[in-house]
Amino acid sequence: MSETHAGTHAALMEASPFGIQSKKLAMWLFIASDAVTFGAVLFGYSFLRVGSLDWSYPFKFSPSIINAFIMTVILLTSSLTMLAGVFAAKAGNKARCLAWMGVTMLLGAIFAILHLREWFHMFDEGWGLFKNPLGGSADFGAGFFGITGLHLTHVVSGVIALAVVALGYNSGRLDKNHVETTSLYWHFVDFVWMFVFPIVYLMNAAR
Amino acid sequence: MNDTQAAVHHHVAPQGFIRKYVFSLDHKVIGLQYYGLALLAVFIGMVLSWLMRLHLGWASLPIPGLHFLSANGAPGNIMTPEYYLSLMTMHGTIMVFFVLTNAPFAGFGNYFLPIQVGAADMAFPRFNMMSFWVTFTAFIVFMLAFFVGDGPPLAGWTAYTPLSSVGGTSGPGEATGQTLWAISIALFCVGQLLGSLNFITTTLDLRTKGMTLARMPLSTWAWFVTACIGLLAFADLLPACILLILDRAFGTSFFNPAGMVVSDQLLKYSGGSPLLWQHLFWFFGHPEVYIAIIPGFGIVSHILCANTRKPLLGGTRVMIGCIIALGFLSYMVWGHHMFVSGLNPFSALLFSVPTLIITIPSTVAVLMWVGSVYGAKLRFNTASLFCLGFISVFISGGISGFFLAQPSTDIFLHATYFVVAHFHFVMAVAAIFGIFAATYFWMPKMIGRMMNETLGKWHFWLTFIGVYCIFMPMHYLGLAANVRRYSAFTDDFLIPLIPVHKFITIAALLTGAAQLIFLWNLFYARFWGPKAPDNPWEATSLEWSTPSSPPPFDNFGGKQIEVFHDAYQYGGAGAKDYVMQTDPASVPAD
Amino acid sequence: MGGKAFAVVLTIITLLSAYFIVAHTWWLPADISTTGPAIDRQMDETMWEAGILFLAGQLVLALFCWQYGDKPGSKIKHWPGGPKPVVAFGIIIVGLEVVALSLLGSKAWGAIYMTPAASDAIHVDVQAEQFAFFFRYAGPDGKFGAVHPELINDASGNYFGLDPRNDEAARDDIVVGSLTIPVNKPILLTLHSKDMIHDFFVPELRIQQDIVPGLEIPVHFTATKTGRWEIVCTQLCGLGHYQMKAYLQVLPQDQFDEWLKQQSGD
Amino acid sequence: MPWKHIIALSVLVLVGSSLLVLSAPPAAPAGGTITGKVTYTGTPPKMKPIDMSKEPVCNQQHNPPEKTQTVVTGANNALEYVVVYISAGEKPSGPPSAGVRYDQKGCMYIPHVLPMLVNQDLKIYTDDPVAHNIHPLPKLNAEWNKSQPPGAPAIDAKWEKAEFIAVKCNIHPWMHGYFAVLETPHYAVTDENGNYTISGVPPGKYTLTAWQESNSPISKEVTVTAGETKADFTFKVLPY
Repeated sequence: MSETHAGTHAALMEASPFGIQSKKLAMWLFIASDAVTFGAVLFGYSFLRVGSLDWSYPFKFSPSIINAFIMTVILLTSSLTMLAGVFAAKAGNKARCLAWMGVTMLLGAIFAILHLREWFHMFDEGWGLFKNPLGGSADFGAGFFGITGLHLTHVVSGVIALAVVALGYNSGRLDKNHVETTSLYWHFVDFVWMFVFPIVYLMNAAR
Repeated sequence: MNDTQAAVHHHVAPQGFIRKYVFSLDHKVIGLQYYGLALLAVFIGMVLSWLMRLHLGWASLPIPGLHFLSANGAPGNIMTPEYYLSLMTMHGTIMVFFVLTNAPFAGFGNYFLPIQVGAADMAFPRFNMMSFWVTFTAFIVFMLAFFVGDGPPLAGWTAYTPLSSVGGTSGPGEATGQTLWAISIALFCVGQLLGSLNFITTTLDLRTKGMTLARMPLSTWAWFVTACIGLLAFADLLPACILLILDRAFGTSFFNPAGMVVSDQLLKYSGGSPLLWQHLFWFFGHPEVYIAIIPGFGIVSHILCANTRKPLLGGTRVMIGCIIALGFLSYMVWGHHMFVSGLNPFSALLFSVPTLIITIPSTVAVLMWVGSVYGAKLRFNTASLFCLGFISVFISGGISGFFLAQPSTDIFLHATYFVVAHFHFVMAVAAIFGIFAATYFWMPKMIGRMMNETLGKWHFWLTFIGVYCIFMPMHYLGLAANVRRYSAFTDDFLIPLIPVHKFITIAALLTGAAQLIFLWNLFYARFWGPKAPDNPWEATSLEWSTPSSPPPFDNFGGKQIEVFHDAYQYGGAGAKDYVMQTDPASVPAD
Repeated sequence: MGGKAFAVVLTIITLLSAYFIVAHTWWLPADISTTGPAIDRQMDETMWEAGILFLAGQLVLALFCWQYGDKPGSKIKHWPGGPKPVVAFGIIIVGLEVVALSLLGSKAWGAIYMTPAASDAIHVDVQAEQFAFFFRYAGPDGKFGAVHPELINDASGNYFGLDPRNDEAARDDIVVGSLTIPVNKPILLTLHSKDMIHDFFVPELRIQQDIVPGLEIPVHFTATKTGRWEIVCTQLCGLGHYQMKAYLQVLPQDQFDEWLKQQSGD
Repeated sequence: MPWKHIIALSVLVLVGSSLLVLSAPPAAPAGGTITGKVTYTGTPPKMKPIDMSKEPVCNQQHNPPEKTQTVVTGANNALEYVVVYISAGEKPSGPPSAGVRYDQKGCMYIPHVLPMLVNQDLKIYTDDPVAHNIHPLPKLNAEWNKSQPPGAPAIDAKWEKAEFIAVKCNIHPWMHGYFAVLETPHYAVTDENGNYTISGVPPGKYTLTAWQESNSPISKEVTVTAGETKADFTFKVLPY
């Protein structure tokens, strides 16, 4: 099968309709299906929220909303820094790219920490997966921790993925395409937060 | 842009049993593994259905050894209602997930999709291997339900909440069994997601030179569209199962409303909704039906052309159109399973329209098939017979869809045997016929030996007549308001129908027995069948251009394949009435 | 050869299948409700259109299989006129059918589900549980007592969770195990379930409606014949699902009034 | 030295035999009997007639219809189906070899309240032409739920912890009874006149408890002598 080994340039293959490499395409597909997963959970949450008679609105403007807002800003910024990293990689400036990726990871980590901090505050107040100190529907806890938990898992695994890719890129085992592919994932995690923030936080602001 | 292809081709034929046959990265081996798993599953599922049928025909008939299968027990080997429901649940789940999804899509797709696009393997062989072994684990976890805890669940393959979500107090099998069910299905979703990802990427990125999308065989197209459906459908079922597990194990109440009183015990749940599960489930559930049947569309079109010796009426374009239309519509109609579930009555009308519209691409597809039989030189081998059987059964099953698609008639027919007949015909039997056709058509390539035609024909005739004897009467039962999922018929208006059930039972037993012919045929061919030539059916697509049967590890023996036209260059009066895809020559004139 | 055999077998199967439909060997039970006829009409309508498609499809397939076996010297013939007319034909015929059916069907559906119950309808409260139905009439005061899930107790026959101790309206509520109604009088049922999803199905009424815990689902109908029929559950609700039933007793008005008086009597 | 051995052996024998003698239970003196009557004050709730119309086979067997059995009363304020048992003051004894029997007849449980000992064999029979499911709802023991089609063999069961277990049939929701799982062999259930008799009770001081399914149990101290000891109980009942 030596020819097919050699046969790894376009002449012997039909061009991909999207002209992108398989790994990137696979990442897009993963994002598509992950979007459905988040969609299903958010739908479920909204379904219950609309159907519930005794929904709770626990988030005071300070600290909860502010905290969530800060988290949002951080995550958005991390998307920008990631972008900078990809540009650097495209330009072939490995050091710069790694630096930006480092910043991105840092922001991601801060986001996670802020998030966990908030979680533990809420645990102290008596919230839980099926506990509601305000006596309202316990589905709030289930929905909130379920959705943010799912998103947090994505953020954490994203940070880990970034670290792995950065190391590989540094050692030369991986190339700029891997950086870009990973960035897609990171932007997606960011994008999802754009739905989580309004639906889970703003819509449940104390009134 | 092609460094991934490098990744693909860089694995060489492995040595050693484990890497070669167990944890193999070779899509052909994985395809066979999926096929084998489906074969095991389908016979288990069939035996379960035998037991159910026996009970429905003769309710107090002791069946020797019954008590081995379930902790729910069977005093004196007489089936208890909970036992029957467990069998029903396991039968449904096994057939839908581990047979109808595994065999036509994961099984044959894995084996032939890369070959038909001229690739040496899937885009991500490791994902591919993982996908099978995750599915296999799912199967093991699922079968455990028979042997551990309080027996298999009894909530049906749809696992409607709250029956499936409140735990043991709602019935036997609902404590451990249902949890195992949920875990197993969640795993299954992961496996299928990996598979779908692989299928799509392979189809889009690994096509050999000249294999434009338009030139891909219809089977490849079908698998591609199926993968697209699966990628989204299973991504929806996965969280649904996880929420179900949360409800069962961690006391959340996504699916359990407040103030439920089960057997005089007030349960501590707050504000969940049973309808939420139905929405999440059917948003997966309806596409799942198409995941089962659409590969059949592709396979049947593909095999029909090879045996009618002429291209499909309307070429490939119309059929591709139908398949895509079906795939697209399948996401807009989940509500038609919930007409009487307590939705807003207006939404029933909204859901019924796209459901009825589905009959349009289906009809067009059927017209294309029937139309291409016109003026054909039809070769009646077992494969083509099963294709014709597929068309006939699909017509019969599709017709009953007209009734269930309308809320007004569904009011009466919902949850009667009419529904059972409908989905068995249109999804189960049709898909199984597709699998049989594919088996008789492709086994020579997969195992390098021919299957026995005489046995094959016997198998076809018995099966074809059998399925009509089983499922046609179910329509009549449905019209007579025979409610489904009853373990015995004690109501005054059901008792007169029991003779019909006896008839169906006998038919089912005979038809099931006929499948042993198939099993033996397969087994015999595998070991002692005559060696298969490279292109026994004089077909044109790439799987018949491989240098050997079965194909070598990299499919084309290192030869770089180039494709010059689509896969259906049949026809002409000459001795050789077909042109291989790899052959630059043009179609012989009529 | 194989082709002719297939054609014959398929034709026999097709005609046999059609026979039992045409002969109504097994058919819907005679309907006893004002909304039933519309549904039956829709059923017949669909049966005609679908039946014709069924026969046409199967028989044409059989015909072609009989005709076009692979004989030596036979030549390939293509469909006269190519695919376009066929596709158009399919789309137009089935399209028209779809339109026709949805328009007609929506009327029948609307008559049951999208019209309010008559103002003078007799209101009966339905409680479904594993595995039985119970029915509640408001009693002389015409008011239903409030429902308290925590008070539900089958042992003392408190299937609805009434609170007679503190709730005046609850004391005279009539709770029975079978649905007794007067003929030709609109009936309004409020369906609710205390545990699983159940379903209220009376084939003769052409009424089938899931009963979902946590929801109150209204259903209204008018029975046009006196007699006794079965109410069955059609939504899998556990091991006793097949035995979950009750009886529908349709009485002449005077007998119904009599019955009602007796019930509130003791 | 034979003597040593002989002495050693004889000592062993002595000690052993004396141990045997000591450990042997003292012959139980002729037990006394506890008798009494359980009554109520106040208005008892009206027992509703059970509507079995769902199951015609059973419905025909009960004319006039059976009534609910949560508070069953008899002549001059007698309370039936009250379990009177020694709840404290004696050491628990193992289960007897004989089992107890629970019947389903005409969609009713017979008896309504079945007392038994911990780990005593329990057999549940059905005479009905329709399937039942037996669904005990214990708090301490393990819950189970088995259906019993007509003609099916008896269901065997036993309970490991003492408690009063409500039993119900989901298929016939009105079917309702109690397993009184006790640690003492000294118990009785009151008859339709509210009378009970517990015999063979060794003399001594005990706590006697009367349990009624829809009221909180009443306990009293009794001193049992060789003869007959009287102990009456009175429950305060409410109309709703």
